[in-house]
Amino acid sequence: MTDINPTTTLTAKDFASNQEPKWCPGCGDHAVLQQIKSVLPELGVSSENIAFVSGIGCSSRLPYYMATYGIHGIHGRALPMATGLKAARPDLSVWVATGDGDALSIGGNHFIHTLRRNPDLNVVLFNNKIYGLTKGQYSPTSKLGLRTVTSPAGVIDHPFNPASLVIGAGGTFFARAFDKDGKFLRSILLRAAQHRGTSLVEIYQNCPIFNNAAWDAFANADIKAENTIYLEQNKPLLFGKEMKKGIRLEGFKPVVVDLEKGGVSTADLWIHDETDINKASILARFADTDPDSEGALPRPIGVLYAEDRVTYEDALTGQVRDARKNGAGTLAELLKGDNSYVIK
Amino acid sequence: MTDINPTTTLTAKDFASNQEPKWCPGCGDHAVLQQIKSVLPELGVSSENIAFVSGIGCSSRLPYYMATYGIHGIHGRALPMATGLKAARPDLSVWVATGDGDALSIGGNHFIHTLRRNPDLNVVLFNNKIYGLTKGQYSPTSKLGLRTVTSPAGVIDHPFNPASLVIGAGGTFFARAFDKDGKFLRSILLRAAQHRGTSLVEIYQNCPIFNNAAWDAFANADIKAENTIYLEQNKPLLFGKEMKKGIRLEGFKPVVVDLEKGGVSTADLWIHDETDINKASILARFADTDPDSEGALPRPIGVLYAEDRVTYEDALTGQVRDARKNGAGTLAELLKGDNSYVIK
Amino acid sequence: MTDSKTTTKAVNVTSKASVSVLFAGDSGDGMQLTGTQFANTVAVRGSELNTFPNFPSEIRAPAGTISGVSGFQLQFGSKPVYTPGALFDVMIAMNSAALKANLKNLHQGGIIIAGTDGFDEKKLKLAGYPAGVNPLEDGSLSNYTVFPVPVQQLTREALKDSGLSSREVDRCKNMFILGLLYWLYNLPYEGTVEMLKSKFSKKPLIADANIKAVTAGYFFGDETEIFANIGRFDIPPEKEHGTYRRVTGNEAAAIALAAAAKKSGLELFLGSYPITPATEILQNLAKMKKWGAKTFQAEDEIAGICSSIGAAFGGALAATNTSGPGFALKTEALGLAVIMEIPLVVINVQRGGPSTGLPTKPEQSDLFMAMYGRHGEAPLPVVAASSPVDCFYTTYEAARLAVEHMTPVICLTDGYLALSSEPWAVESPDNLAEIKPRIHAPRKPEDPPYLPYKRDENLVRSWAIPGTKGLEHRIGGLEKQNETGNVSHDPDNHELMTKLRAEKIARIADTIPLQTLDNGAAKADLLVLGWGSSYGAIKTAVAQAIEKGYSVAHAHLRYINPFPKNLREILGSYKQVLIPENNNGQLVHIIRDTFLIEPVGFSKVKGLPFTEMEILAKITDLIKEL
Amino acid sequence: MTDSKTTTKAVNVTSKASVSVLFAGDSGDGMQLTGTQFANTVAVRGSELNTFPNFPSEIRAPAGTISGVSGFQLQFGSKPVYTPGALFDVMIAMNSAALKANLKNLHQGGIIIAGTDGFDEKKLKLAGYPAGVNPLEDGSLSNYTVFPVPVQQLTREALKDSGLSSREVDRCKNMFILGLLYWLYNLPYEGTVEMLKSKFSKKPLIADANIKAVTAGYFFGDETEIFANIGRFDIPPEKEHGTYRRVTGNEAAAIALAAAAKKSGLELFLGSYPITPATEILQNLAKMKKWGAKTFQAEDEIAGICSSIGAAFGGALAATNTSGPGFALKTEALGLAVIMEIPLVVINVQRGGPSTGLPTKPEQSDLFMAMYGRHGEAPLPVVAASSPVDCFYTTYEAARLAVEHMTPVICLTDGYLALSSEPWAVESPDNLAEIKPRIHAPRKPEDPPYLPYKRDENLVRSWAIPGTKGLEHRIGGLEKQNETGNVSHDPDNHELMTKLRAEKIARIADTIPLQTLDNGAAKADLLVLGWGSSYGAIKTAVAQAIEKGYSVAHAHLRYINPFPKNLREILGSYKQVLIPENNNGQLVHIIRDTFLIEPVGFSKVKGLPFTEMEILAKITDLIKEL
Ligand SMILES: Cc1ncc(C[n+]2csc(CCOP(=O)(O)OP(=O)(O)O)c2C)c(N)n1
Ligand SMILES: Cc1ncc(C[n+]2csc(CCOP(=O)(O)OP(=O)(O)O)c2C)c(N)n1
Ligand code: SF4
Ligand code: SF4
Ligand SMILES: [Mg+2]
Ligand SMILES: [Mg+2]
Repeated sequence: MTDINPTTTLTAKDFASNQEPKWCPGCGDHAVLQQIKSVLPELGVSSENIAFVSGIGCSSRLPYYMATYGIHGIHGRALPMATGLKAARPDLSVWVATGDGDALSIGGNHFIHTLRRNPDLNVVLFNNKIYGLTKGQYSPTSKLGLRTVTSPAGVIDHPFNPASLVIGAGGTFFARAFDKDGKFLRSILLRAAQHRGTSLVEIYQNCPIFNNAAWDAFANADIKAENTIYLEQNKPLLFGKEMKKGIRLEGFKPVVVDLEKGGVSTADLWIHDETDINKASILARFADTDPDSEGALPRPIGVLYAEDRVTYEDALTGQVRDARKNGAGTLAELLKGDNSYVIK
Repeated sequence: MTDINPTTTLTAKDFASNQEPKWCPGCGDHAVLQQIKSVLPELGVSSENIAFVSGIGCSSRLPYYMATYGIHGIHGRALPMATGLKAARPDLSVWVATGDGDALSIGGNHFIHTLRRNPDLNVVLFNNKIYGLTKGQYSPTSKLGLRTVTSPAGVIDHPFNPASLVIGAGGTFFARAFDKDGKFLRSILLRAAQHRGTSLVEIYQNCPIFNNAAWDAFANADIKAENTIYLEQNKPLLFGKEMKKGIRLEGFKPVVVDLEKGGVSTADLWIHDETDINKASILARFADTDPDSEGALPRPIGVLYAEDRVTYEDALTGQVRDARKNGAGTLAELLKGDNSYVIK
Repeated sequence: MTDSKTTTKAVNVTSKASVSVLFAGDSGDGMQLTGTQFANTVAVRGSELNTFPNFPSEIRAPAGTISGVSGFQLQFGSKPVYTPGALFDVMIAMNSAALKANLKNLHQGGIIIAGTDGFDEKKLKLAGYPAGVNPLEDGSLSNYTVFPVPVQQLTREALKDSGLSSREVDRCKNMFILGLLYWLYNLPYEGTVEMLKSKFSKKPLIADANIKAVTAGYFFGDETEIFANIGRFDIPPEKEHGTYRRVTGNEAAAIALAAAAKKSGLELFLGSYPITPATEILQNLAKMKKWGAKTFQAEDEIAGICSSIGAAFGGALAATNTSGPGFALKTEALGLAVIMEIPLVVINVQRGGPSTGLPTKPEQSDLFMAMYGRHGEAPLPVVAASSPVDCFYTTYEAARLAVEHMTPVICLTDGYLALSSEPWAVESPDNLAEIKPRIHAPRKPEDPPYLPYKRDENLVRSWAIPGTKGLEHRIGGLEKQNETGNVSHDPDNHELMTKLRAEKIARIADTIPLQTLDNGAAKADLLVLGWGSSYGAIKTAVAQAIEKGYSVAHAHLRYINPFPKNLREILGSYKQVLIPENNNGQLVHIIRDTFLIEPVGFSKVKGLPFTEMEILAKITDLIKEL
Repeated sequence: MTDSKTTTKAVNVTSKASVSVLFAGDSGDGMQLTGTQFANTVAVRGSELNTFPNFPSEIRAPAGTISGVSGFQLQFGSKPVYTPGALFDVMIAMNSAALKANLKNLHQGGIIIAGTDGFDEKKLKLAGYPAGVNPLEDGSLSNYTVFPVPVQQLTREALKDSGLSSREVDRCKNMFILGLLYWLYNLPYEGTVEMLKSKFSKKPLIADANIKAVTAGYFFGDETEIFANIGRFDIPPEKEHGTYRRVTGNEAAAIALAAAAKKSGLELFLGSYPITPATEILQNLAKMKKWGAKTFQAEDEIAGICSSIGAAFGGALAATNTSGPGFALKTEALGLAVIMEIPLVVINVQRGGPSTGLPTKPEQSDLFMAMYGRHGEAPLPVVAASSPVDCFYTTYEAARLAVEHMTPVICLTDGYLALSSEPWAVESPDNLAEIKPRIHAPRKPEDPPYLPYKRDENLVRSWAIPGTKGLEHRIGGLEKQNETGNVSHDPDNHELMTKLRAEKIARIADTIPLQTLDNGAAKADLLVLGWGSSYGAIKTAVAQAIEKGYSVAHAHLRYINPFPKNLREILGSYKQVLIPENNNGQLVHIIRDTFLIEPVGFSKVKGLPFTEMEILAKITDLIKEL
């Protein structure tokens, strides 16, 4: 994140471009855009020092709606573009908007490599489990069996678990939120912006047109409390409408326990520690279970993992600085080289 | 794996092509090739029903040395070629030879997608932590700080942990062995061949020319016992020359314990269970520690993870079968379609 | 219920040879369904037909605005029609944005049927009319025949007892209009009634309401006086008897691949990644599992083509389909297919470029890339389809060339062909060309070693399919020794192989048909040489020009690489050659290079196909200059 | 220690204008080091020079075999030399495979210095000689002057007290030969002694042994009688005084990028992925951090170019380098750079294709791909370097064009230029052309809105660099509205933008230098038109042809797109145009298309550069036919 400049007092409006968002009515992207615009003023970075980079997809249209610098790139390539931009210009605050197709299908290689290199990017992954822009083909996060225009007999490709993939690839930050999470989403975006390194925020985004209600099992008001768990650092894993359910580890296996049934207390519960990669790995796997399946685990929302590690651009700039510790090279030196010789 | 045909009695020689391997003397690839040729007869599949597919790299030359069908493809693309081949021809035994650059750098996207889709491929990943064929540039598994021709001031890219990546991507089989592990390597290759699904075998392979001794901390006879742990299903994690050291989990943290010091017994130790993804996730992370670092963990060798899951080609063939349950479509039906009309 | 024959009033019915109609409205107005129904009705009745849907480019453009207008164009007639009609005879404008966006393409004097509720103050403003301006009222449409119809009000009246919500009722507006059009063109509405019954079989109220709306529209035509002046029209169907189906270009291409697999005895494998406007080929084949088609939605276009290369090595008829950006990504692997000399069909459904460009608009600007877009010397056959139905024949031919000549083949179509439709006389399996794979027989131990790069008289190597005893071989992207296929760095061998690969493609000219003339005399003043989707516009324009007495002919290329052997001779038989292209003149460059002649290029790079008028005007200009 | 001037015997020293030498041996024989040392010595002495290493293509080909032969070619002379010498005057053959592999390129009567220990029975067999055949003994070399030297034995003798293992001793053989060559060409060995001292400063025993071997070789020349007949040679150095460095093409290209960044005041960013033979550009720039160069070894070529696009958007001088297969992968992103109109230098170091092809061998077969290998209408400038030193000037020019014309530029070199070296008179910073980025000044709130696609008289848009107040803008791959850069699907706008992009590139012809003749008269019988690395061979051949009295001229293209404005006129001034290319005639096609003329193509597709003899022979043939 770029250093905060506390003198500016900007509002969400200052970050809105003059282009009208062209997403469908009811699309989750609208709400996310709103939160992004609303969190930027808090960073104290003025619009000319911010860049939004994206690939192709409905979600990748986001840069057009920001009054910042921006690249609406090509499909899957937002991350290398953002990495190049950040490496060349570490002073900028660089954000990436991408979709489950853009980031995880065609862009999967850049995704894992960016995560391990850890440039300071804020990556907002709009996961609607579908290809929206191309009208409804399944994506690498679509659930098994989903019937779409390209899977008329049902999806047979085992989907990615984005959290596991991020942690497996060596990422330093993974958080999850819903498109409609409002202030909570905003707080997660702020955490992501503050994290130095590649922050990956997976947003459960609804596409009412091609994959409506894909997240309803978690997002619907009546069941949300039972099927999600909002993580808080150093707090036990508690959830449920009454916050009377918790997660305990039995051996290596996390299980749901009922605090109202005797024999278990909060003290037995898993304490969330976002810095513990082993915990995070198991937490990530919660998403492998479906809400209504046997042994279902609630979906963790919030920051699953955060690790402090040098950013790519800091390491790179450091090497340049070291090379110049006795002064930068001049053009004349460059042209002359180390092995010149004189003919008299 | 293709069904075993017990009547053939082949030997390693039957699988050797007439091309002389052109790897450098002392290259670990020679030993791996030997074990591959030696394990094939055990499968009872004759050479015309086997295909080796590879990308580009020293290691990717392997298909030329096999008397089977083979594709020496393009850089990074062995896995999609193998997937297409297996999808079209589920009856073949399909193997992939690939390097850390081929599979994890340019081929990274195909790597993670193949793993989640789980076609029945046997993937041998030659990890020498360097680009051999192009003469010594660092790879995505090169260690931080390594000085190579493209990293004269040291590598700044945090390396991949291939085991974590495989598990994070949804792979169903991960095993590790050394190039010089001889019979043990052979047994691992056999396990991989028997696993139905994408079997990923990471081989710690020495490149004496461009990254010599990269694995010596684990491979050298005198320290190997202290720095590696050979996994056995349902057995405690024991290692060391005298097998007197073990791994115990403290909270979520694996630590080395000395069985000779009081207070710990084998019963306290982590019992290896290759079917437990949470255990496997933590086990995979052992490779994040260096042998001589604080809290170093021994490097797990053997099968870290194995999961039973339907293969891609079985699911695909199943859908075709279902579609044909009332008979296959004829060409005439195809040409006529569902919406034809008659003009009289 | 009364049927559509029982009209009561005696209205004048004028016979016409062909009519072009545009259904235009907001994205939500159901124009695609309406147009499709109308098309089905005229098709089944035996008319000739050509349709084209015109979607908004934006994901979801704001309702009521120009960019939100969705259209469905069609032309139908007694005699063959080759385009969906460049200028419309009739335009249905469900709202003011639809009118504004399309008025320029209405014939002078053409008919406008305007849904008046789409012209209220709010909608006029969304469409960008200045405050107070209503084109239906200000006389600005005096050159047209305007019929304002309060569609919404009439639909609501007709459905007042339907028991549906007012939103549901309003969604039936399109059926009212459809009914009215049936009346106007003297067409039966029964087919649509049947469709509605089956489509809404689980929602009988909705079915009923829609059916009521259709009939209400129909009988409104009967009862209203507003059409009294023009009366009704009839376009007598003259199609030969037979069985037909209506196909889009993308449907036809998918069927062709499956058919080629059947005919050749191979299994079909398609490795693909979704991209507009090519995705429907994948979607259609995904539904053809009954015919054994295996489709693989890959992680990207590279995996798409590479999986197909793997499948082709395994003995499948392998294909991949894409559009510009994806085609670019496939170029490296295409080079591998070239040097491996394996069969592979690559369908590029071209769209507006460069880069993401105009993703929903057609263009012909990937010809250069198809011809030259590989590193190294990597020639391959390029064919191009000229109509929706021709997407079948050209794709089928691409598959034949691929399999019989052991080479990747690029088949060019575009976003216009992809979505256009026309009737297709159902083919008999026997009429399809044979496809004979060069599969090598098993080898016995005592036989001489298998030589994967030994060639036949057409320089084609054999196909050794895994599983075949004794043919085990390893091939890849490195240069190969002649015949053995072993890796070779020998300088002379490389030159030999480079020439052999080129000559193999060149010799395909010996086996493909000679170029024919589509129209006109074998010697004349002007030849219009076309390729791809401009076929319909050129064909129509040249026919008109000949009618006017101009000395013009038309040849349309299916084979671009290699060219038919007689093309030089044909080109030499005209004083001038005109090449219309939806690009900056790519075929022009290839023709100049190949034949050292100076054809006249005619470029249109607007994301829109040529119209027959544009071509005719250009022909007229040129003829005058000659 | 005696120095190389104190030779004792009075041997005849013949003066020669130039000599070409091949050092050839097994991969393990240290021929690259030997050749490089020899080259340094002659260069520093003031000779003209051209070198080329000839590595085995295989990773590690088996020792002693033909495919394991490693060579280092060089030509040096008093007057400029433009090639490493097509036929050698002298060949050092450390073993029989080296002899067998290279004999065809030795001048009739040329000198062979053969290390006899490389000709024992085992080595002869590995080299593929029939049992019992030894070319040194069977008279088959009677057309050459053969000097069998027991190098191993002599080295062992010289080093018997060195204290080294016999393996270590044998590894000094190459220094013995080097010393002998110094003697033969009357060259000082002191430079090599210095180099050995510093190279082995931590291994004094090794240093000593190598130094002893050099001097032993030198004095062996003095003492042996075998050279009595031919004596020694001297190639008097005549280079103008000044400061020089020796550079390969890849070094020169890397320096050019860093220099262009310095000169333009921009920061250099290179996004790259290793690939033979382009990797050294990345490697060299990775060492230039002192000059602020940032290099990024990406996960693949796509990430390489995309990171550069990001950096260019951020205001860096951004570049990417690659070879064929990687170039193919970059095509989609190149289209994005075209439509974004941002500066980007793409260096393609061409190698043998198609596909993986002949990865270590040069070829010129990516010209088509550079010109036409993008989907959609996506023209961009293409320049090509003609010599190792010209890799500096052409790459620098590519950077200038990119920055000043806001466009990606493709700079073509090849594997031959990449690894060849020649002396380069160290440039003064002031001599380099100015590079003026079109950076837009900050905008005040009251200023009119920033228009990213507003163009200057050359149709170049401005560069708005993030961090600049008031210029925030978003651009990408979709078609843009003229001037504003907002997304636009308007048909006319698309045509306008397509034409503007094309015209912008075409207008570069107004600002680049006119084509000049390299040699020959402005009107003559034959023009040899070249591009790329054939420069040296053509230059040499044309000079020879002119000397023979042929009416020939030579023009060499740096600018292939757009062509210099006077090219048509030049081409028209000759009866015939000959275009030699290491491909199947790609420039020939472009020239035919552009100028409608029929040049004679001369193809060589062997993974080897042209020789001057080949060109001369072709010229001679053509001249005779005229
Ligand atoms: C190279 C390339 N391949 C394919 C496409 C077509 N395409 C555009 S967006 C997209 C998928 C978008 O899915 P996602 O990233 O999930 O975004 P969403 O629309 O769902 O927000 C595809 C396949 C393209 N534009 N470029
Ligand atoms: C598209 C493409 N990019 C780059 C290369 C150059 N290249 C060939 S092999 C290789 C890396 C090989 O590394 P690895 O896979 O680890 O194999 P190893 O040689 O170490 O066994 C590279 C970069 C290529 N052949 N093709
Ligand atoms: S298609 Fe789906 S993801 Fe795209 S804008 Fe519409 S609702 Fe949103
Ligand atoms: S370079 Fe390294 S990896 Fe390649 S063959 Fe030689 S030793 Fe093996
Ligand atoms: Mg999506
Ligand atoms: Mg490697």
